[in-house]
Amino acid sequence: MPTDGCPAFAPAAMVSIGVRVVSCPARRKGEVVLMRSIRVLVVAAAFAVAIGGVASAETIKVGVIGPMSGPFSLYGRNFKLGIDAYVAMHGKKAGSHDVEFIYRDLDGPDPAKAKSLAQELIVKDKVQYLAGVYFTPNAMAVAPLLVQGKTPFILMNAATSAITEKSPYIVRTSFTMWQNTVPAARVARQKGYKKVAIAVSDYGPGIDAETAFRQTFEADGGTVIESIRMPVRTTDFGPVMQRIRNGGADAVFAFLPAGPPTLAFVKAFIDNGLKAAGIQLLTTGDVTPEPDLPQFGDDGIGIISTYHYSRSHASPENEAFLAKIREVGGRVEDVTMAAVGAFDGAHVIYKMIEATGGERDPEKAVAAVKGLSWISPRGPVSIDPETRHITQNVYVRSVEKQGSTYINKEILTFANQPDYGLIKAK
Amino acid sequence: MAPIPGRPAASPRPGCRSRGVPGRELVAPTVVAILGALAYLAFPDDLAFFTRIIVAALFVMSLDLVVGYCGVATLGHAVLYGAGAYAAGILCVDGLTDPLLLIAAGSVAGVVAGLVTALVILRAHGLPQLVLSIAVVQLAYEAANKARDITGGSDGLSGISPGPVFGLFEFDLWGRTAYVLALVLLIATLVVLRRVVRSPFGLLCRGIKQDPDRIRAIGGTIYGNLVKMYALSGAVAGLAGGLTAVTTGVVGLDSVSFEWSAEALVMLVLGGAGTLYGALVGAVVFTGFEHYVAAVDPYHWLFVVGALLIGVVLALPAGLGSLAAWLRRLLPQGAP
Amino acid sequence: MNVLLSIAFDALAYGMVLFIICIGLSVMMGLMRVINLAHGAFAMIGGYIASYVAGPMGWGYVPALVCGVIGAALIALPLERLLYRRVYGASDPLVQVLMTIGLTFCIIGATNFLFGSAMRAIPLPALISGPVDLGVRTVPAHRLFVIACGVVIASGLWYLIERTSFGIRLRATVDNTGMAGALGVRTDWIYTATFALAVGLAAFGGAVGAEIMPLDPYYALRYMVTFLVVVSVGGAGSIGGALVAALLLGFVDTTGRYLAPNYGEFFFYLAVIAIVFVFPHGLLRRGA
Amino acid sequence: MTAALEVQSLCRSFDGIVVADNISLSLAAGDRVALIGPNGAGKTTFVNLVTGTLKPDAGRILLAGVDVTAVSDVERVRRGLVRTFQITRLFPDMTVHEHLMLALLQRAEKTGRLFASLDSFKDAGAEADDLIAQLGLAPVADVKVRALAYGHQRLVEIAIAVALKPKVLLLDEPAAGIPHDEVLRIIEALERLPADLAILMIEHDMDLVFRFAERVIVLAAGKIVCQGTPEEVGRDPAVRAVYLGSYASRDRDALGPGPTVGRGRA
Repeated sequence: MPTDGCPAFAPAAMVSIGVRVVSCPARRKGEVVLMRSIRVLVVAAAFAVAIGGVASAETIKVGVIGPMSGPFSLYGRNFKLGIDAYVAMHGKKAGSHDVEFIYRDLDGPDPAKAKSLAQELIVKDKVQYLAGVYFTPNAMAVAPLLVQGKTPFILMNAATSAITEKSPYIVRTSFTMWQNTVPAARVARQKGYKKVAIAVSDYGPGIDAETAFRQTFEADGGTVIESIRMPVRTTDFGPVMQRIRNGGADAVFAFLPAGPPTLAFVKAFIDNGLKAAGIQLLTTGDVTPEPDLPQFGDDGIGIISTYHYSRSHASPENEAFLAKIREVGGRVEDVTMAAVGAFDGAHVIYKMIEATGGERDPEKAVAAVKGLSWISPRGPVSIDPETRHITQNVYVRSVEKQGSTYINKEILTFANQPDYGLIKAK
Repeated sequence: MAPIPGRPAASPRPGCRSRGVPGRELVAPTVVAILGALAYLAFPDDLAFFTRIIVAALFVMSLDLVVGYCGVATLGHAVLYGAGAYAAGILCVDGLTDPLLLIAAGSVAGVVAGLVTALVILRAHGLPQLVLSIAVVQLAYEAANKARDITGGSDGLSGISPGPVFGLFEFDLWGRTAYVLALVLLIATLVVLRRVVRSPFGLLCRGIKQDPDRIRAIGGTIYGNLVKMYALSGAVAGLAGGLTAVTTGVVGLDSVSFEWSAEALVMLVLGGAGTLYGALVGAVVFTGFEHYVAAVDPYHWLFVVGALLIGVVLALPAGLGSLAAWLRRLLPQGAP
Repeated sequence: MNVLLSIAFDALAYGMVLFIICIGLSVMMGLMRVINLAHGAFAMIGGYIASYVAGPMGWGYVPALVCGVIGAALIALPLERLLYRRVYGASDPLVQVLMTIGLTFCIIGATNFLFGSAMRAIPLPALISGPVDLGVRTVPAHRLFVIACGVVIASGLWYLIERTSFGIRLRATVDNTGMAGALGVRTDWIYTATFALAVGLAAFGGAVGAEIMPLDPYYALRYMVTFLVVVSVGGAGSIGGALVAALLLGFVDTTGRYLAPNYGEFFFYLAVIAIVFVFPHGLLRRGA
Repeated sequence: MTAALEVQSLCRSFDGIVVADNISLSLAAGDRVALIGPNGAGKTTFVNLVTGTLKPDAGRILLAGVDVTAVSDVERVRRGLVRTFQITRLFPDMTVHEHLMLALLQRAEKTGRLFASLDSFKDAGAEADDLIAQLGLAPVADVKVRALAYGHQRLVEIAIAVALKPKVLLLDEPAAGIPHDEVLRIIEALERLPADLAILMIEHDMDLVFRFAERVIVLAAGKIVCQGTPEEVGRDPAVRAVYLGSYASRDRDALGPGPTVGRGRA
């Protein structure tokens, strides 16, 4: 039992699971007041008795929060695809328990709503695990609830390093900006670029990327001649390109969140003659997600990116994963890193359920996956026991045309990369 | 006063008059209190959601003060809300943990933001005013994004963990403390604002909205009074912001965004601008509708919400609040 | 000097796209006195139709533009009859705001449903894709095309409004709808035609400008503010004002992004505040 | 005794068109003066100059001997210079009673009170009721003015002006736009105005002018062309020329003591 939570309420959380059977239906009816008071009594009685929580072969619920609508809905749907694929592959049961995933829509960064959704999932839907979450502020809002709610949280996307430090119950199966950017700086030096211009979106992950690249690149003896933070809403990159060109860089390192600006950025890079002038575009994989590559067309060929997952990754695990995606009705063209983050997240959740035997025991659950390693569709991965973040290969890829489709072709591997962001902080 | 010569004031007051009924001001707050208490008892698992509705309601009422009562066109009201949220959040991270003090600080910050906003946007009217308000909120958003060291930038300001209310009631997982606190603040605000909109000042502001030149012709000033209303509106918006910072523990850039401002305006017009009642109804209906439709069909709820807005415009141009007013007319009047 | 030319070129291209899209909104707001927040949604419809015609259907770029314009106008006209008519000149502009935001939501929802949430490009013909070396600097050929389109549209509109009988009737209706009606101008027809023209221009701008303002279902919301700002700064209903405002704001935005990219948004909105303070009734309407 | 209102050599032009050409006039307490003139003579401009909504190019305006030329319109109202509007300018969504409360509380400088209920201002309430009763508006006291007949609205305009207890009152066509038989009620209302109030009335309805005014000033093209008692003015050939010149045949009998002549106004 954790000592840093609120002791008065902590047992009640377990009790609620116990009495879930009693409470459910007739929720929205008008005459509920009496029912409520009866229920309060039942809860109070159970409160006294069921201190240890009740474990039986019942359904374990997992609440998944993600952008199911809005500009980022592709990634919310990817969460669902990844989870569905995992369930299709490994069955509905983890150990002896059925697992049920409940989805909630949160279309943008809105911490107040994130907290209220998480609270609702824990309190009302009685989920034993939380998962998903695309945006950092939303993850930050959920973090303080976890200890009190005794709920582990498997983060399937939000990529700011500090999140896992906000609660001991957070495990991340996605990536961090630092993790993917440090190899980008290394490969830039290896390829012999001396002068690099950095262009990033002016928000948290962008600044993480900028810092990571700058520090690594300069430590390796390179020069960053210019560092531009572009407003997130910018879609006209002509001036930025012109500035970079005038600065005389050998290569450009760029980070923008996936979405319409990336297309405009790549177009502007080509159309302002930077590609023709022999300047190399180097990015994290966020700029070149597979669903966007057809929109770049031939212009995109040759962009080098570093990322932890490519759809074209050649491994039996990835093939099996993509086959399952098709089987559950998804389109392989839509698969991004979010689907893999969710797939591996589901794996972690299954392992947690097996380890706890279905009981609500977050300490045990998290302890069980620390150091866990397996072969993911992205390659070999493991959960770092210190940071509770996933350690994984980061691949250097180049956009190429294969038949009629465009792929991120892996050309180099940086094996077992940790989250450099947290290592730096320590 | 000197009596005006002529016939004595003989004509008797017409019988059933709305003005002068004692205690009438307390009807709406009482209704809200009862509904709030019922909601607490009937849906104890939804309190976090209800708290969010109350925050929205406070914010929309604040917006109503300037849009509905003064006729100011603004799509930048989140500046006031965000100022309150960030002020409370930053103070809490810096060690001030009393939730009520934090909310009060948020309210003060809201007043300051209101004054600054008023200074800029009251320079113009109509569409240019709307555009000025957009410019102000975008600047505030960018400033909050740039000041990462203080605000946390786009990652949000986290680590806000206020102490118990009155040193007694911890913020719990069920959101009970947060909900009760929010409900009490809502009722208190409602009592105060009902008073304000029925005060001489409220009357003057309604006049300013309908015809500012006419107000000047009876010797009333415009600018100073609008600034004053903005300050009051800032106090309420800042209160809402502070409340959200205290109850959610995170403040994001969304709290100073154009989107949040626009959403509040949509809620206000949906409910009916110019009555506090409309503001309440709009906030509850929009937030509730969004919540439940999004839960049923997270992929296409936006279409349904859009259809709702169009439907309301076509069927009830004065907002959903007018539906309630229409119903109320059908019911027998209570007190004479 | 080189820098200045460089900025001027980018600014001109960006400003022209803004102008093409915004001019329709400006006329609509001047004539029908309707704050049409769904204007960006019509631009988006044009862009999506063009991307579909040029992409999956493979008809080529010019037919794509034509289809985009006509398609958007055809979609918009029933909406004008069924929805907009009810809120023209509404005593409370907030009602217009509510309805047009609702319409925008619906269009976004429908686009998302039909085309998915991923972004869309409109394939360009070889003639106007890729870089062109102008000696001073390399410029995207597409931007030259956009600038040319802007010039053609500005002069075409000027001719339409100043030199044709439609223009005369349009101006009369803008000045005084009642009087124009009394003089035998069929004002409801003028409204419909103007609406179609405004939507057509928006659609054209959405399609032509897709390289600078890429298409996705949230295009309609993302640029709503920008369009509103341009129209307001230029003064609703003024073609010259819209042109000057689009170019000026395009210039401020581009310059800010070139010289101080980290503070780009600040420049833009500070400029907006300054302009509204100095010209509260629009750039080309002093005093009053 | 200092004049309640004194206007000295007021000039103003718009884009080269002179709308006020060296106008001087003076009103003592209790004066009843009418300002008449054809359309476009500059009457409303003159009112706007006096109230301060327009700034004069030259000339001075004195209220009770104090130069107020540089004083804002709002401040002039507070010093006792009040006007009514030619086209009714009321607050459509307020009741008659609310209009009067607003005016009375504004006069008492109590409109800044945020947290006091309107109902707590019993004196103002009673005064409002008195005024309403005097003007025969009691049956519609709690009706929003947008639902009132136009004649009633004109009475509300006058009631507001009275509530402000002015020293000088500028009535801009108080009878404009109402049927002739209702003009009587306006006249009744005007006749009950305090005797020591200086009133300048701009009017087309000659019935009203002849019943009300002791002195008539005729304005044409921004200039005072003549002034005197109604009878003197009626006989003045210059006045006839002015009216006939600008009205052609339309208002031929404009200055005769006959029935309404204001019908030409849109």
